[in-house]
Amino acid sequence: MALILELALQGLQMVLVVAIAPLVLGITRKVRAHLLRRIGPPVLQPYRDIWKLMHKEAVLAHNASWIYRVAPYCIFAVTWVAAALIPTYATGLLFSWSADLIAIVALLGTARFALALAGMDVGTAFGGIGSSREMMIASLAEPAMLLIVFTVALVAGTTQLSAIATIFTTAPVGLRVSLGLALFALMFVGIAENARIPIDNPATHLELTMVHEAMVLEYSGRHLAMIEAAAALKLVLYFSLIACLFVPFGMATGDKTAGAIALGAAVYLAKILVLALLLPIGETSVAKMRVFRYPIFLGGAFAAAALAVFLLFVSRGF
Amino acid sequence: MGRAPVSSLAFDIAHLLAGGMLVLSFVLLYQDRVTAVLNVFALQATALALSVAWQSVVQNAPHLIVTATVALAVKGFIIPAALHRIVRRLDVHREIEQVIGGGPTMLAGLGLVALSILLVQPVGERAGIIVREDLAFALAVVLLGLLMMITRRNAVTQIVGFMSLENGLVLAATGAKGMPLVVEISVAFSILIAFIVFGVFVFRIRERFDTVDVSALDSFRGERRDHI
Amino acid sequence: MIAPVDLLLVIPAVAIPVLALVTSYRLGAALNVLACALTCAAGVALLFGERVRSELLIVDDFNIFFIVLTTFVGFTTSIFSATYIAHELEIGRITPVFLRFYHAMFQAMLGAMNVALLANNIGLMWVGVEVATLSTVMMVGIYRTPEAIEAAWKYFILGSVGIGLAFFGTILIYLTAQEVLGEGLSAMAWDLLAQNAGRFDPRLMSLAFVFLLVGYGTKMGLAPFHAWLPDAHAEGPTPISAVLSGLLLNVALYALLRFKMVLAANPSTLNVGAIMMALGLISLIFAAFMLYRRRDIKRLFAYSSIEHMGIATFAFGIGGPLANFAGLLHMTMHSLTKSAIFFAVGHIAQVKGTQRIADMGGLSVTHPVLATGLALGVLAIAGLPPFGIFASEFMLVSSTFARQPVLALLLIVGLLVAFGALILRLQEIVFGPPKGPKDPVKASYLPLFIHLALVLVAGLWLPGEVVRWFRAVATLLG
Amino acid sequence: MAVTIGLWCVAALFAVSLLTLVRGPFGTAFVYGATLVISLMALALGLTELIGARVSTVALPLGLPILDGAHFRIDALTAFFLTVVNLGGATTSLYAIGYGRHEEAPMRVLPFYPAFLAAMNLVVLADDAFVFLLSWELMSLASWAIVLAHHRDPANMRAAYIYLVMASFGTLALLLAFGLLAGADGGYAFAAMRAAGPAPLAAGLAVILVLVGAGSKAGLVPLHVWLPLAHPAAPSHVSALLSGVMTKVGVYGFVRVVFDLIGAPTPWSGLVVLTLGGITATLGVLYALMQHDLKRLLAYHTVENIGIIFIGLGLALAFRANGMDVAAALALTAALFHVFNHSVFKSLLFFGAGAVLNATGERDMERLGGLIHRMPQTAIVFLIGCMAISALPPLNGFVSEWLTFQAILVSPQLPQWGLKLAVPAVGALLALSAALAAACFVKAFGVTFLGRPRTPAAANASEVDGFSLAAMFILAGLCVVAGVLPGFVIDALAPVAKALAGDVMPKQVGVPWMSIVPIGESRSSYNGLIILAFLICLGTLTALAIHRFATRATRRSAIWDCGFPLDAPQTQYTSSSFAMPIRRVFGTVVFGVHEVVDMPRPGETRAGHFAVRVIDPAWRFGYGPLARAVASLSLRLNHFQFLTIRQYLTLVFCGLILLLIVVAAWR
Repeated sequence: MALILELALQGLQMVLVVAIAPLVLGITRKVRAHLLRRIGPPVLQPYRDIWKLMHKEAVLAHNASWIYRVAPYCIFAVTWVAAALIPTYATGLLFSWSADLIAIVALLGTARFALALAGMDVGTAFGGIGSSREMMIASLAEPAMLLIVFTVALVAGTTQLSAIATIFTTAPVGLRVSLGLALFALMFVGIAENARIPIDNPATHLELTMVHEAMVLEYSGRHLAMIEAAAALKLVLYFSLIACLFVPFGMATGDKTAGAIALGAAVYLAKILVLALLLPIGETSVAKMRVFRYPIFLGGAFAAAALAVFLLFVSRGF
Repeated sequence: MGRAPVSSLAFDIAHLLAGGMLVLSFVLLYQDRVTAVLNVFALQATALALSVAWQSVVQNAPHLIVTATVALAVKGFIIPAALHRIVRRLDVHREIEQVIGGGPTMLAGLGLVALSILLVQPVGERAGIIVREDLAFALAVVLLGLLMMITRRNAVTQIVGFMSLENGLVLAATGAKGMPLVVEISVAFSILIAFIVFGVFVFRIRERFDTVDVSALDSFRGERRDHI
Repeated sequence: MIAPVDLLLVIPAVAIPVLALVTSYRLGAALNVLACALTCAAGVALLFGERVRSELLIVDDFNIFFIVLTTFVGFTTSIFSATYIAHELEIGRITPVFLRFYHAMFQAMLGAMNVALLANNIGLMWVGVEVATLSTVMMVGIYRTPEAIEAAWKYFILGSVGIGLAFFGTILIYLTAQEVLGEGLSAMAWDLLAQNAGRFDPRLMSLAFVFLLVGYGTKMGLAPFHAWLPDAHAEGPTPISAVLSGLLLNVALYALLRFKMVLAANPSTLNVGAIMMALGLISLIFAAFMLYRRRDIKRLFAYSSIEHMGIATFAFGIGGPLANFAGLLHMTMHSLTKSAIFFAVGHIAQVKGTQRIADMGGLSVTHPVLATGLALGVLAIAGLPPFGIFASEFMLVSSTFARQPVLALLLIVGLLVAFGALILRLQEIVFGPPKGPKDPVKASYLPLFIHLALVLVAGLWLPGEVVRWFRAVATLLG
Repeated sequence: MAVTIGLWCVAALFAVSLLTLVRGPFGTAFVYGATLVISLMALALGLTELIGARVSTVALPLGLPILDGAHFRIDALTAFFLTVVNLGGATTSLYAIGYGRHEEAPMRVLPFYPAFLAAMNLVVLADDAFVFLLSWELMSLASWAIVLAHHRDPANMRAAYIYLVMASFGTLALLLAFGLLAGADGGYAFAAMRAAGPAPLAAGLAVILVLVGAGSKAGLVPLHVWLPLAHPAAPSHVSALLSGVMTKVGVYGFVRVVFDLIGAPTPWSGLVVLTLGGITATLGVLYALMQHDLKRLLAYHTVENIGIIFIGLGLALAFRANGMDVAAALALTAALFHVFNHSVFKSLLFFGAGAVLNATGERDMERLGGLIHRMPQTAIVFLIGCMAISALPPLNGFVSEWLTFQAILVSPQLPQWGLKLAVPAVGALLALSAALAAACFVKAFGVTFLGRPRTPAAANASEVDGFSLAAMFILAGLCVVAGVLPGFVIDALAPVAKALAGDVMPKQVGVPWMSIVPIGESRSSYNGLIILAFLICLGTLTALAIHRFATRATRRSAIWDCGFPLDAPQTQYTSSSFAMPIRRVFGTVVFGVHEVVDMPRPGETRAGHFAVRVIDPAWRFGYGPLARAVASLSLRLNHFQFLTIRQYLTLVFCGLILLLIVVAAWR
């Protein structure tokens, strides 16, 4: 009985993240449009897009291999699993311990691997350029991410997300410069990973600076739908990661009473909404970067994270 | 060098002869004409013969007389004569080209004498006095012979150098009281020298000891420099 | 029944005139092999007879092993020389007359070496070494090409000077000894010298050792007294190169070690170990670098002989039971391996018709068996397992590093540089696109592979008796 | 007696090689079949001993004369490495039964292959310094001979030469280390060394020497230069052995001496190893990214993975030095786990490269492409290998790197500040190299197997034979199994950790849902099984749902490529263009990248040219000058060959006078 309840809660979280993903995307687009003095598409537009794409026939290049067809589902599934393992409204869910922060980051790496291969499958110049740049960005983002993990793990003494959340909510952690720096770095990494401005422009085509869109250029129909959904999920994943690491308040940490669950869910949605409002503001306030300025951008993230670690050493003195 | 007791006549004579050989080595170093070198060497050989003879008297070792006569005959007469022939036959330059000039050679020679005395000086606690003096002289003669071999470019003078080196050896050997095999070995040495002379004569080895023309040398080294 | 000790001297003495008179080539070669075989048998018989000690001759733990080694290598070399000389005769490089001379000299050399090894008298040993030297001089010049004569002449002159200096040292030793042991033969007898060395005049002994070191060092080819060695190896007939590297150098080193034993018995003498270490290292490193520029295959391995003599000298210089053991093992292994290499090289040079390394590439394609032999030999000489030289270098380097780290570093620098050069040339000869004639070789592989097999076995296992001898000698060497 | 069985296996291998050498080629199948059987036996032995965790020794009346025989020993560490070596040996033999048929000169490989295997086994079994170094050098020798199999190519000759010289350099370094441990009177038996316990200074020096010696075999930067030359030069199945197994034997040498013989490490030695490992990992993968020769790329990747392994070992040393035994056990287990993983997927990848080489005759990726259509099975296994080596969950490569990260996260409890600050930096390097590895293998797989064929050779490739495929599928299966059930491997490594680190990780088998917990529930945990299950379920469910409820209609058509497709395959991204961004980012700093662009002016009709030269700095600053120095020195000394007799006499004279002066000065 208890097991079934646990399963249900876990399942609820999985459904939740998938369900809200297009909505979050829609909100960011809407807000961005408003900031640019446009009306912009309705908030629910992403749902419609995905639905429509699913029902279109998929057009494949003659030399597209099975990788090209499997990759979208693979990417979607991996991203979904990763997103589902991040505590949203409650800690200590059934499978929460089956992957820690590092594993989740690595899972995103798997998704990226598949996407990059898919980009190279047909053998076009655009696909190649996209994959190559995607991998470069990732390789620059990874060290920063590891140092963020290091900082958090130093403070919490674990890399287990729900454990971290529990500790941050219950134990007196206090306000820490290190954590602030880590948050800053994580935002940078998230922007880079989600192909947002200034690293990449999600709303562009036919531009040699594009990365993500270049990889998926050949895709159509249900495959494209899967990839779009995965992208949206990834955004939600980073949002809920930030929420879980830095503002874990309101989560149902204790026993899972209905009330606690409801509260946690509500608070979670609120956090996501806030982040979804903040992101476009940040985006509209900066300009797209040239490719070879990425190292500087991500170098900043790395520096911040490294600084966080060392400050932590100094402050803790251990 | 340490003052020897004047009383011992044996010592004086041995000292005289050995010293004479040393002086003659210096004269050899000093010479710069082949014929003169040969004559001086004959003289040194004679001195050696006398000293060996004297040793045989002192040590009452009659067999040393053989050594003395061999030395006198072979090195005093036969070989110098043969070398004179070679010089005439193969018209070796009469002038001896020296690698380093006479003055420096002399200084080097003096240095060698000093060194040999320095080496033998502390030995004498238990060694007989004769032994010590002879040893010092013999060592000096050996080293001077070697010096002569390396400071002269002319085949004949190098043979002479080697022979005076060997004179020093025989001097030392005979100085060592009752050393076995001395005679045999001195004879063997004479044969060795005969071989050298023979070699020079037969193989027309003139300046092959030392040629200024390096390319000619390389052809005798199997590997030429252009392989490098 | 005449004792094996005397046989070792008598057989060659008889063989010399016989071989000088025999006109037929085949008979001469056969007799030569026979004589060597008999000598070898006598040497082996020595192992089972009781130890001999007389005024002039002695057999003890030290030389018994070298006698067996020398006679054995002489035997195998005589087999090799039979096939080798046959080929030389065919292509008319030497005439039958010279061949008789060659065989006689071969026996003379082996006999002289036996004398040097068996002698219980420093004078007699000196005579042995010198006769051996002079007989090899004759054979080095046997081809009578200008190069050969040049090499022989150089060998002759440097050798004679060495002779003289060694003799002076011998006289000095006698002088010190006769003050204690009285005049006559007893003052030149090894065992007495070693026993009573404690009472000799240390200064005179040190002075003597310097002369002996330079004198016999010239024979051993220690740098900077090495000049004769490469050319003598390169220009003479290959069997002679094999015996030079395999035996004569060993005999000279043996003589030197005898004297070192005497000095080791007197603590207040000059520390000759340091001098030997210095000379050894100089030879090793100098030869190692010289290996790189060699274009003549025999000269290459001649320099490698200098290198290995340097290693052995270093080992005895640093002393101590372990290093001395390593040195003895190294001498043995080197003589076996190097002669094997020269066997291979001789046949290779004959089939390729040249000694230029550049003209004999791709041997593993044209002559696989020869290539295998050469490769194994070179790998062994370069100190690779599972061959014996690896074992000796293993002990030497490791024990040296534990005692004298800096010297050990110099040592491995030399070893590594030499290794690089040898492997470079090995690959150039054995691998790559084939060059030169491909016609089959008329060779007796037996000596080559017997030696290699021995070196291989010795690298993995030594008979207990040999180990016991080596240990005993190692302790005597101090 | 376990050791005896092991020795019999070794003897059997030697016998096979000798038989082949004497009797000529029996045919490839016989030799590789025999080695397969023997390796399987040895593998079984290793496994049983590892599970049983027994120690057994034996001494044969052989070996160094001054030593009481040749010693052999099987303990946990030996058993583990026996397993690794013979797993590699068995799969390679299986692969070679098929692959070896295409060898044009079999007699240049067949005799040496079993000897190579035997030597590697012998190294692991050795229990005294002499046997160890003997088999160590024998291993180099046999592989040298195989690298020379295709000796007509000058490049291979050069590779083999550099390889052997570096190997002997390493051996000499190890020899010095053993000299230190054995002492002046030669206690060469490992038992004696364990008992002796060297002085701190000697221990430190020994660690450095072993790092140099074993590192040169394993391929630590800057001693790695031989590796990318020699590994590709050999036939592919031997490349797999060289890269996948022999480098591990190098690691074994390091672990055996440093952890077992020397004992009690010092913190700074841990620091040195750690830093070297980090540098090696990063540089290795960066050079790998610059390669377009498939096998050389793989070889450079071996360097990277060796770096990762040494990071783990360094951490273990640091923890051990501070008495944090559990953490040390964690780090050591991570390192050894990665040893196992790398041997598996690197062999797999080299097999794949060999298959490609067989099918197309090409090693250059720029001339390949689209092979996934012609060689589907090879493509699948190669993909699995790529994902595993890129440390992607849920495969095995990720598990070992994850464990290493966990060990890194424990490091703040280290007292030394140097370590405190170094370890996070190394962690960042590790993350960087992991990400770059992913990039590198996207490139490797994408350029080789995906896209459109760039040459007819690639277009007409055909799938390889069954033996090769079988070997590859076995290894691929191992990658998955070890990835989803790592607990068993970790538990199997427990005795090793117990023996060398003094403590063990908590028992993994029995943790609910088969997940792994490095140090304790609270810190962190990972469960590959569940993740894999989730991935498969969600992926298939989504696909099914869409196909069922939306549409499954599919149409084939020409490439769209943003409206103006260029159908010349040359317009695809090549490997060098794929690596360009990273080359730009790191290039000038890390390696001397030299780009030459020759672009015709508008209107000119000639072809443009673009050339990239990447020079390994180890060559530019290390080995090049060294070689030049030796050359010039030998040239100067060579003048001594051309003196005259008189000058030689002068040498003798000067030597004599010098010595006489010494005697005169000596009072």
